[in-house]
Amino acid sequence: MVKNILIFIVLIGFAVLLANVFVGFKGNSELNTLANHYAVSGPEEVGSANLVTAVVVTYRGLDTLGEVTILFLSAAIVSFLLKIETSASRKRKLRTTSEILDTASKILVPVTLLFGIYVFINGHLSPGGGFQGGAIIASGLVLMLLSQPAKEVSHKLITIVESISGLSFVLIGVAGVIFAAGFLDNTLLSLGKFGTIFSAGLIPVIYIFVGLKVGAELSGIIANLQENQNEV
Amino acid sequence: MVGPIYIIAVALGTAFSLGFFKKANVKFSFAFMLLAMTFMTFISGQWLYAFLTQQQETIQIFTAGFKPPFSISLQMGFYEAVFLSIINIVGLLSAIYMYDKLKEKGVQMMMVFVLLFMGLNVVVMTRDIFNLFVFLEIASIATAGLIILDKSANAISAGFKYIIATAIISGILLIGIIAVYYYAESLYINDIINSNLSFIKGGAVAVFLILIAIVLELKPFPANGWALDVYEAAHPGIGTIVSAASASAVIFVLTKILPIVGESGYYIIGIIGIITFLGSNLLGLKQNTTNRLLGYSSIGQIGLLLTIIGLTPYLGDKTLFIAFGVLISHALAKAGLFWLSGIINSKNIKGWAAIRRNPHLLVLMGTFIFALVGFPPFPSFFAKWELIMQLANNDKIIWLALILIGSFIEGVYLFRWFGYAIKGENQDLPEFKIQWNKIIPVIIFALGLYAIGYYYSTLTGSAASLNYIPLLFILFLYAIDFLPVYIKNTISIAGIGYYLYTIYPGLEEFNLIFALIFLAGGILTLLAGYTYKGKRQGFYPLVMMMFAGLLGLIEANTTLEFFFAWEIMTIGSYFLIIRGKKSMTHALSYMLFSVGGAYLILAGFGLAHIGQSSYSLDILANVQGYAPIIFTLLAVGFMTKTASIGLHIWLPGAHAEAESDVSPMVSAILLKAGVFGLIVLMLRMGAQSFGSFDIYYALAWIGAITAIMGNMMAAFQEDAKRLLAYSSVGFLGYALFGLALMSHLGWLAAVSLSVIHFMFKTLLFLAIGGVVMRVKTKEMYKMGGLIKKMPFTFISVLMGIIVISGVPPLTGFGGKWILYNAVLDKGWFLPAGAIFFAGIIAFLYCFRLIHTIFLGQLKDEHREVKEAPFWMLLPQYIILGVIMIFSAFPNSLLKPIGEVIMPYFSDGALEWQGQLAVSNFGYWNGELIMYIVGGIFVIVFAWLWFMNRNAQKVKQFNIGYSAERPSLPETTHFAYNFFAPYKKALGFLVSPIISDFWEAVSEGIHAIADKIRRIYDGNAQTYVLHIIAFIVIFYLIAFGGSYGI
Amino acid sequence: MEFKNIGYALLTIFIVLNYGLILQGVVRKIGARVGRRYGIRWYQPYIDIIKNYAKRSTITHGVMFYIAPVFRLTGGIGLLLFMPVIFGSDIFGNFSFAGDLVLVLYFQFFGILGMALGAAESGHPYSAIGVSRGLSQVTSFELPLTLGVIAIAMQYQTLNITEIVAAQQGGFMNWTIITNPFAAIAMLIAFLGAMGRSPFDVVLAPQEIPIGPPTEFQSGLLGVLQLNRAIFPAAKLILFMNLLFGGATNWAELILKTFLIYMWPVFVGTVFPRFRVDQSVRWFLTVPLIIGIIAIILI
Amino acid sequence: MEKFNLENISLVIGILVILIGLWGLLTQKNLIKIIIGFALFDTGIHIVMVSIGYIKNGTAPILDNAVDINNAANAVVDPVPQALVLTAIVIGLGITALMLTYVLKMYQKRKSLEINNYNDLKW
Repeated sequence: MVKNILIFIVLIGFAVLLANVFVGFKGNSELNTLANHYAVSGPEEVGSANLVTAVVVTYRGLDTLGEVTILFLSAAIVSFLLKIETSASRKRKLRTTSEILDTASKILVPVTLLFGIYVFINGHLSPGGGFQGGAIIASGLVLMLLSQPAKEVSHKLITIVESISGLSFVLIGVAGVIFAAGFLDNTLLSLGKFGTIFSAGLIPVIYIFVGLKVGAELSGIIANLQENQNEV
Repeated sequence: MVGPIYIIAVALGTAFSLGFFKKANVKFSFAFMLLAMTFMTFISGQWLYAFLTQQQETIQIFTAGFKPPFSISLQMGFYEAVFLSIINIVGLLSAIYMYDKLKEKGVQMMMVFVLLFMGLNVVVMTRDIFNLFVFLEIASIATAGLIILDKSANAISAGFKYIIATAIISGILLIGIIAVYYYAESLYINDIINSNLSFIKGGAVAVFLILIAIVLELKPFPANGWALDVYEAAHPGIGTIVSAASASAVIFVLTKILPIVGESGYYIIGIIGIITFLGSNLLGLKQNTTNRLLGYSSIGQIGLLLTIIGLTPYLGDKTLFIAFGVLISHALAKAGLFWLSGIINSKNIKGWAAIRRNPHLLVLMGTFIFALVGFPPFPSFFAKWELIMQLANNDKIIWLALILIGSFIEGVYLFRWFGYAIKGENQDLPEFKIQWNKIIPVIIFALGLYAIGYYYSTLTGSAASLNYIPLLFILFLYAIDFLPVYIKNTISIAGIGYYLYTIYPGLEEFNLIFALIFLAGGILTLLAGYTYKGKRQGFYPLVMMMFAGLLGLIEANTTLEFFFAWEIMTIGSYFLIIRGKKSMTHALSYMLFSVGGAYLILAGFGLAHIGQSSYSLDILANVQGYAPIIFTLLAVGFMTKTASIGLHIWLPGAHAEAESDVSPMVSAILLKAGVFGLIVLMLRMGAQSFGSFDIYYALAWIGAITAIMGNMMAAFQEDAKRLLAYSSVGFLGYALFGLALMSHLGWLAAVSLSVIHFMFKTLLFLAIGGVVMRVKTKEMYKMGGLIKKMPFTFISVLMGIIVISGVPPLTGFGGKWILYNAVLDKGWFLPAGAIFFAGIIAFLYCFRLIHTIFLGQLKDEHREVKEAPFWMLLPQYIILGVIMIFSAFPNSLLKPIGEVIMPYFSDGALEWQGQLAVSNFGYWNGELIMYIVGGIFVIVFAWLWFMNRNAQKVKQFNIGYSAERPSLPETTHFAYNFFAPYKKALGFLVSPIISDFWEAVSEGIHAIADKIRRIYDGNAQTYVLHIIAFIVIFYLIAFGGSYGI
Repeated sequence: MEFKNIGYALLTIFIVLNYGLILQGVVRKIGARVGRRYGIRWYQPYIDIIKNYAKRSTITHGVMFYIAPVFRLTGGIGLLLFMPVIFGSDIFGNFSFAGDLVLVLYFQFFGILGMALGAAESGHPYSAIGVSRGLSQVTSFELPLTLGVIAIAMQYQTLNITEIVAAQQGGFMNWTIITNPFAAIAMLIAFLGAMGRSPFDVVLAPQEIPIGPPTEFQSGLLGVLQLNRAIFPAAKLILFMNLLFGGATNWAELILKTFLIYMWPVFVGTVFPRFRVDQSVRWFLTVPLIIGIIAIILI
Repeated sequence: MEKFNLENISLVIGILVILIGLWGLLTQKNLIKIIIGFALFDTGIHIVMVSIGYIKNGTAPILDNAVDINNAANAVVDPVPQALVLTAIVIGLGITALMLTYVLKMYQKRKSLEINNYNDLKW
């Protein structure tokens, strides 16, 4: 109890601090210089209709690379930690699935996967992108695993997809250094016609790899967690 | 040149491609990873080289083809190159070190490993604050992954705590970043700096959040429980990475964002730093778990670094030199120690006794420990020196004191640990085997420390004249350590002799006197070394190190050289002392008093340097303020070596437990270093007082009390070498008293007593050492009647004690006579009375020494005892000859000393008429007294011989005993508790108040440490609470109500 | 220094030796008479010495044992010869030109130390016990003595005994005992210890430990010691006479003054019973020490 | 009614979510609940981030039919915080996944989700 009071006091202090951080926040009535540049010059420099995508994939491409890396790291650590050493003798008590779930998943899983792909391919045009698409793909996997708990997911496939897409991302970045103005420069491909699918230079390409990679990584994590479930 | 961006590309590429090899050959994967690490190291090294040699300009790397602030940019400048090189080298060597572990655990961990270093690299290079956040997260997550390398329950729960804590910290960083983005309208660090957020309402707090988050990444005390658990639970290789590489990177980040914060940031950083430094080291005191201890030490060192960064406004352009010196020493040494810990594989520091199975490992460990504590020749030494000088120059006395206190505490536990390693007794020591991949990184870092230390010394302008020749000689001796004793002994003697020969013409005044004591004394004591057989591994480099230090004192012209030499001497003597039997605790207390004393000296030199441009020792003569404090600091510092009362408790054990020929070195020679220091000090600073309180009068009393207590303790000892050790304490009390008189005669007495003490103490320690060697015990009551077995030794001891007791006609009397005259001159009668009282007490132990060992009844088990070896006797008889010359012709000793003192103190000098010395009060003719006493003695002896030439010789046991015969020699030898009645009367004076006092201090501090460390209750929630509370508290400190709600 | 000095020295020794022996005998005689006994003959010490030298069998325990008496007697004679015995006399100034008061003070220990060594080599535990007690006691009375000496040296601004005596000439009002009473009292109390009479005679402890350190000595060796027992106290008496009571300008004055000074320890010894060593150590470090400190403060 | 702007309301809500998350993180004893606390904390930060980038009456920064490309600067909200929040979410996801995995492993080793059972390392 005493501890909780202490925690409360500390949190009050923290609240005061946060309040003071944003004490100068007046809201924005117009874009600041940086955002303005993105909004005004972005379409022409990067060619992406989705400005967030422009920022994520190109202007702040290094962040995105880092982000992918973080997921990659998480996936690697999860798979390391949850690696099943003795697969022969293990027993699992699996939850039974319902008919409805089973049937629905058969329909929904392919649709979900397809939707995921759609989302990351259109990342530069509409809301969404590689991460979102990847997450949707992984959620398809979740659905599948919910309906068929005993299903073994091919880790090898996941790894290969992961590695190839990751490597490609890096190679694209390096290609930017060599053939264009810098790491991850998307003008390596022509910007194309603004607002179409084949536009925004490398962005769709990168987003495809990101999407595949994220999808693979999240799937890997989920698969690993699932395999460990209810292990006796 | 290969662009820095390729570091990222290569690391990521490697990590991603490692997935292909998952099931394939792990060795191949490792080679692949190692190649990547090598390439990263190569890139950073290449840039560093370019910056060092080719005046390379700092470059910016723009990504995505746009300039900042629109895109993320990286920067590669000199400092980036330095830090990247450190980080990548640590990484490369860590990879090599962890070869078998990584191989065993598979490719995933190799990916994590590479990515960790990529993260750290980008963190250093990036100029975008959000990018910084992302890559810090990469590093954190990768670290969390490596923590669970072992998959043990403890490691996983430590990893969990680590994730929670770092996640909260990065959340806070993120809040700060987004707020900064709002206020500064940019994420580019240079833009943010230009927007001067500190002056914007809210902006300052936002910046504070970023700052505090980065600081929290450095694990400040007390919000660092999570990190400590990690250090304890994780593989030692991970400890290395976290402590050396990650910390370096984050420190660099801190310097990168500090300009955003502006001036006020330094203040906060400084306070956090010093709290961390003190707190962490304090808690380290109670640690027995190796890796956790290293963790505390790491955090402490980072705290010191933070302090230094926080003090930037005062340190000015020296900051970099200081900070880098501390950082590189910390990084290399801590990495080395963590690695060693992985080799030794002992969870408890007591188990490190195993390391001495391999002396070379011990050398490595010693290198790291000494580098951490800041001993020469390591960079940390020069850094600490410069730090103290600058702090003093800016009048930051409190900071100076706190830093020294913290360093001292760190020394306590590090040396305790080292003591366990060298001497700890432990029944079942863990076995360990040394693999090439584990030892090579350690060796590289140890060598690196020496190399960088040398480089650092060349950077210090005033240290350019440091004399490295003796150190090279030491290295040479280490290299030929496999040779037998007699060769090494001869080489050592020749080395000292040759050096003395070369410097002799340049020596004058006190330097000459002390050079002779140190070096001629060294040769004499080394002669006894011929007694030893075999290899005597490790002995000669250490001896030479001590002598190199002593020599350095003589040759020093600047305060830095002096301090350098002082520390070298301390290292050498520490090892010599710890070589003895049961010497662990004594060596520790020796080291602690030495380190403490050294810090006082350092502080004194620092204060003396205020307002001075030169580092010459002569600045002491011309200090700008604080004079009495400087004097006191230095005097107390030197008095730790002369073992004055209160600071003496290390001495008896240390001297008594040392080897037979080491005891004279440390007792007869080493203690004179303190006297030399006092002389150097007093000559330059002259009279000092606090208001009307004369410091010298206090010194005189300290000398007098030291003399009484030392002598009385000596009288009550049962252990012969301890008796001699306490006798040294007492004798140096006389010397201190004499110096404090600040008159011609006082100094004459002090200096001549120093010379004489050197001679008879060498004589006695060698003689007693010879006895102990033969009878295998130091307890005097277990000996007795050895006069007939060891007559030559007996004569040595006899002459030695006559000299000590100051009975005419031998030369000891001269000292007493001069002291008397000096006292009458000065008028300090009460302390003088005490000094003479002490002189009389000396009789008690003198007699006891000779009686209980050589006279009385011979024990049955000693019937076959032989005379001491020739090589032990030879130096004794050389000294005896000199003593006889000085006794008969006192002016051969006193006149030159008098002439040396003359320029400084001319009043009351002795007037010499042949051998007749005339003072203001009396006169003394040593030669004549010798003849008269000799004459009377011969006549009386002739008379007795004439009357009793036929005396019948009987055995000692043949005595009349109340008309009966005694039954056993054991019960007939009156020796145990010889001065029982005296002890009954005055024993209360020597009750161990002083050791009790120090013990109480130590216990108290340990108890406090134990209490405080309970805050680390192992619960992740508590740790998070610490973090939040830490932020809130420092928020209040920083903004102190300037913003209310 | 000329050779005739040696002759003069021998003469001094001869006179003092005889004086010491007679003094010894007479004092014992007086003591006995006070105790209503007949006592020894006044020349008994002579007889003892002759008897000891006449003994034919002598045993020795070793070199140190053999030369211990030599040390002892050298100490006694040296002490005597380093002082001016008769003030103003060239003949009996002896070797006082070799050293001053400090030499005399420290030379006392020459004999003590030598004797202690010899006694210890005898291997007799009683000897060792005696030495332990003796040294303990010496250390303690030395402190008031030293303080007194410093006070006197400061009073006269010299350590030269001849000059100290010279300063006291011209009537007893110039004697140190009058001019510097605290120093004199401190020294006189220390003198009690130095003379080793009751209450400070536990060193020799005639009753329990047969004669302390010299236990094992016999025949010629003991004879030498006995010679010293005559010379050494006399020398100490002369020292105190010189320092405190104005010295002596002729032998008669010397004999008178030293006899009277000797009565001081004799008197005290007759009245007070013996102290244990720890008691005497403590006692010397209380009252006499305080007096000595007062003497120093009053300089 | 300046204070009750959309951005201010969401900012305050974000801060409250942060604090609630922290409260849960600090007071709950169940490891899973602690992780939920963290997730709340993280989400709160994301809300704050988005609020910061809001422009009055702005729309999503996607230049499609709804936004005139030449008037984009006046029509859209700040894309930068949105990009940042995307990154932050992914990072948060990675961290949460790791936490859950660690807890799973801890549970497997000790069959307990009580945080007080994992205090072996201390002092």
